[in-house]
Amino acid sequence: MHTQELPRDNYLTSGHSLASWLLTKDHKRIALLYLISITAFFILGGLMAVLIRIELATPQGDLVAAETYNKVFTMHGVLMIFFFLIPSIPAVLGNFLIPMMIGAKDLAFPRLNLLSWYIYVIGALFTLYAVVVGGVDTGWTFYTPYSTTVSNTNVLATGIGVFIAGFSSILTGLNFIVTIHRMRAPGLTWFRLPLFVWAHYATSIIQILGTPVIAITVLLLALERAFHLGIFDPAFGGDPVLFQHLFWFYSHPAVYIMILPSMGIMSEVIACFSRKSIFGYSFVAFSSLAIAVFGFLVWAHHMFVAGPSVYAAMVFSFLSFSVAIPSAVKVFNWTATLYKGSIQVQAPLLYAFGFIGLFTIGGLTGLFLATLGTDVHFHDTYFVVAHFHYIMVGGAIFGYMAGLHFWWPKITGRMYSELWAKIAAVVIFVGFNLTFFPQFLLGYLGMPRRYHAYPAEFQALNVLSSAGASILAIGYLIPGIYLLWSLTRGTVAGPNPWNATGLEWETQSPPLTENFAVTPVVTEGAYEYSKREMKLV
Amino acid sequence: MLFFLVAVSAFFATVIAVGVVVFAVKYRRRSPTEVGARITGSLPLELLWSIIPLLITLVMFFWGATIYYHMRRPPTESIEIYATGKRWMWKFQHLNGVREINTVHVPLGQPVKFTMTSEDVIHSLYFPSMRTKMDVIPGRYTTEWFTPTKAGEYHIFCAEYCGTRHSGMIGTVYVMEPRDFQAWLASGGTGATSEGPLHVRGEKLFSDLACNTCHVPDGQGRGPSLVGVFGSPQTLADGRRVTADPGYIRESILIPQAKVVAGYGPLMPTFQGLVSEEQIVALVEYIKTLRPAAQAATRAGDSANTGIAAAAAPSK
Amino acid sequence: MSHHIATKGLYVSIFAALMVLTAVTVSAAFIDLGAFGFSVALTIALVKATLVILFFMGVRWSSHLTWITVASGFFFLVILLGLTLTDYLTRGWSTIA
Amino acid sequence: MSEAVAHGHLDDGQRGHHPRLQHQFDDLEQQFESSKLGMWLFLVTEILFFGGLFMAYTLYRIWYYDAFVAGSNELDITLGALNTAVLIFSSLTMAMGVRSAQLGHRKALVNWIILTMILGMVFLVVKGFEYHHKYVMHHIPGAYFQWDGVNGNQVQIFLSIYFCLTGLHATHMVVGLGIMTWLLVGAIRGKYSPQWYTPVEIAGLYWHFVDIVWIFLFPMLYLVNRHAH
Repeated sequence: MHTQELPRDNYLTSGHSLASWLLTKDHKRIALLYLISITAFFILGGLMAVLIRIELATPQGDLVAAETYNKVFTMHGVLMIFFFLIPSIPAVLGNFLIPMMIGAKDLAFPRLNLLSWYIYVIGALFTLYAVVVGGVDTGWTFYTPYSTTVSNTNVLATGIGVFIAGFSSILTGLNFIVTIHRMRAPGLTWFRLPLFVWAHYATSIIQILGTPVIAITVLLLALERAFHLGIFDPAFGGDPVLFQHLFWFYSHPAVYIMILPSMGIMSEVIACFSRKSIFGYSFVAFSSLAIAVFGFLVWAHHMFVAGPSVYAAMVFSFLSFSVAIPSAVKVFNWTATLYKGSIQVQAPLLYAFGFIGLFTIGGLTGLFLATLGTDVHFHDTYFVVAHFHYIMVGGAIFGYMAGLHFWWPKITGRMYSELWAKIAAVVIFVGFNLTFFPQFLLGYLGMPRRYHAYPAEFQALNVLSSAGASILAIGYLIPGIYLLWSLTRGTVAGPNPWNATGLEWETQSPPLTENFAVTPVVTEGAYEYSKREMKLV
Repeated sequence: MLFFLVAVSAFFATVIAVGVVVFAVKYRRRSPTEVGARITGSLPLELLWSIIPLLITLVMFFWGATIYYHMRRPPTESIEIYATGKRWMWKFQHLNGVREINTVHVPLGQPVKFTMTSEDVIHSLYFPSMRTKMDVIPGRYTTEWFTPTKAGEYHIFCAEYCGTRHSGMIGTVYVMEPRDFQAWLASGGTGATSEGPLHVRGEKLFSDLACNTCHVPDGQGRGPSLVGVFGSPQTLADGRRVTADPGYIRESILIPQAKVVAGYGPLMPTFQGLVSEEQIVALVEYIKTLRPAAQAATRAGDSANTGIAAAAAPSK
Repeated sequence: MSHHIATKGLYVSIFAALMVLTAVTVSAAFIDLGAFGFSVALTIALVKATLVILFFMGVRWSSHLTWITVASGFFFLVILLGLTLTDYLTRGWSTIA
Repeated sequence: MSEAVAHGHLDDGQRGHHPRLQHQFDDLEQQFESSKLGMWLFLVTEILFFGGLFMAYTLYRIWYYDAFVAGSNELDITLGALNTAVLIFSSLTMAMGVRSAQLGHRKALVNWIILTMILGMVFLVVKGFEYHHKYVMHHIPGAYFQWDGVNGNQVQIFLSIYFCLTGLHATHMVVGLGIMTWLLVGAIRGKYSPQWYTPVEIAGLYWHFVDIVWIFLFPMLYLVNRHAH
């Protein structure tokens, strides 16, 4: 069917100098810049996680000092959240694919896109500086007054890093919204858009509306720390809990910045490998928007035991359940999509199945935390740790892996080893569950999070968790190897190895710098697999 | 409640997992050119799987909210204990003046209420076996309560990250038979220290700090009389009404101008930095004892040995 | 490109209205309006902002998308303030001695 | 799913490339609308950026009203009102500038931009005098803060919020002046035309937004219960 060589002209071959990469305005090259940087932070954050799990294998806290341990889990959180998860899917896959999916030559603001990456790098450098000169020990939540009056670690540099990186996220979201509104190919109406694009639209709304609030909050934190303004300081009559309100106004929706793009990937992958229209397209599309909007109404469920008003707690609990519904609707629709499909379980779909399983558990355990009566016990225990890892790793990272495997042939033009990809998916899935399921039980038994040492009765489950983590670590190494291997040795993929619909598959792999030789015109919906003739691949 | 949540979760997780696996096997691709059936959706199904989860979550909400409401309202007959968090220890004070560090003794079958604050950062007083916790926040009082149902020793954890030795900020709660508890309390506590009842210490402070020069009992001083104030509604200069609870008294000592009682000028100086949290607690307890003469007679001795008196009350 | 071009007269009259409203809000601050003082000041500020947005910034002649964008900014600001205040304003309701 | 026709290219060929048309757009109108939407989205971001401080302001105003009254009455209402007038006037000159660009009046555009910049600088100078006064009075929050009356700590919270809000606003003004300088250079060189004046339009949006922020800051900070004093 296809040639054994990659197309001579593509975005990778359009320039080979360092400047052609560092000054590029091509969204695809910028996506790769992001891919490299976030992978670096994933590795760094992962090493921190390894250290945490080794430390917790014994109850005494004997590997590293308490102070070091606190810095390690803080940096694990800061790096993974602000420098890996938040930019991961939007800045890499979204950046690469949105213009292609809507038939555009680039994002609306290519220079702004490049600027976003530089802003991200500058923010990252501040944070890395903080790590190098001694770290920071406030937890990624930076709660006042600990962060403002007590901690003698590098809170300022880290805060500035997060503040700066926030603007990268804002500008990316802004770029996406404008692009999706203004740059769609002729005939590409809103209800013909791939659900990946809908999901990113919803994500961008959160980035635009939420991120500025964390920016001002972190700025106030820095000013408070530097000048003792009193805004969060009880000694002046300030309220440290106000910080929590402002912090979670962003940081709860931020979870949806991580998970919504992943949900978008689910819709693409499941439709493609079952060769079927997404069940309930408009429900899946609008549930993304519903999650984005409702996500802003629930933040104080992180504060049920922070002495809030009883009545406010009830309001926020009630609203928290409202987010569960659109999430559930999505999961049901994906499952229903499989019904009477033509299903081939290839690596991306295997990761997608992992996503569905883990996200379902993560979502359902979220109900335990939205329920006021049970949250009082579970709050700030390992139950919460397990819950959000099921969402952020089981959800966001499994989605990211599914997407990376799905579009890898498009990005690089080459196929990876299908067998190894499946092995890795299984190893990661098993390792993940072994790591984090015991943590639900630990939380139920009452083990608080952020504990350097713990009572001996919790050891068995912690050992189990640490053992799982070592499997998980190996699981992550495998894709690193076969994906790199595929760059030079992989078979040439051709424009559309999966027989997928979607404009991005209409052009060559790797694509041209301008994506399409001629601007495509769209005449039908996103997932018309039943109308298509499948080619043998 | 927990069982209900686990059951609902297990049910839905199973339905989804089984659905995915069964579909993946049953509808596996049988020829390379095969495509899926043309099914785009079903409104009845969408409504079904929106409304059923909605109803289930509503049950969760009301059930959970009811429990929470109950958890946030300590019974009036509770035994009172003051707790102060400080990096990295828990200080407890019983009303009769017995002090404990990182341990607290409570009687079986009696509701116990903790009035808590912090001297530095936010902590969280967590009794995992009692299934309750509440953040301990500098600058204000929070409360939590429980009724122990089984004698024994249980963990106390700090659940809100508070710095280097956060994981060392742990302790033990000893649940004792009421009789043993009374004996323990009366003997001044083993391993604990006592400096006399809190309200007595408060009375001394009240004159040492010269509070009594303005807050004279007949209301003719520059500040309002404090007799009968505790627990009663106060009208403020700007028309707002507040209840004189421990939190209000604490704020009025530290930020006197925040809520000035109607009829008095904003004259009181702040005692920020001049009194410790423990001294404020003593003052609160003293102010509690200031009752109009008629009431004071009927409740004589009530607060002098509150711990014992309350412990003798019928348990709930 | 064909965009709406407002007349000089319109801009000048908006400017005049803004100046008058500024004078009104300053004088209102010197009158004891009790609890309404802040509402009056806020309302005047909102009217002024609306004038600037509609005319100087040309939203009056812009697409629905611009209207929605502007509205969403203020909507989420209200959510931030409003939902946070549900906590602070109702804390006193459950006070028990 | 799609049939490829040489849609974009045909159009481009017919209309001819304007030198300001970037490659990813089909025409100038699309480019203009995209930039404008982008700027509006950025301003929405800005609303919520200031929103965090508005929240702090609202809470502490409710809690420590007397301290806010005392703090507010320390501010110079004359200078505050003057600055309000200056900024509103600068909004008018900016709007007139955009109008000149739409009409292709190059000289007028240059003049309006210069006038807008002068007004912006007047605002900053006045603000500088106010800050200086606060410095002399030791009313800047921090180690050297002094307050003779009651509620010193809470007045400091008010003044902290005052400095954060006005400081952020002034920062936006400085950025705005930078944008204006860049705009001025372009205007002098005759870069803008009725066909393409996108930078003028979006810089104008930014400038008006900064004006709107001040329209709220003025009553919030300067006008808290003035009648009592």
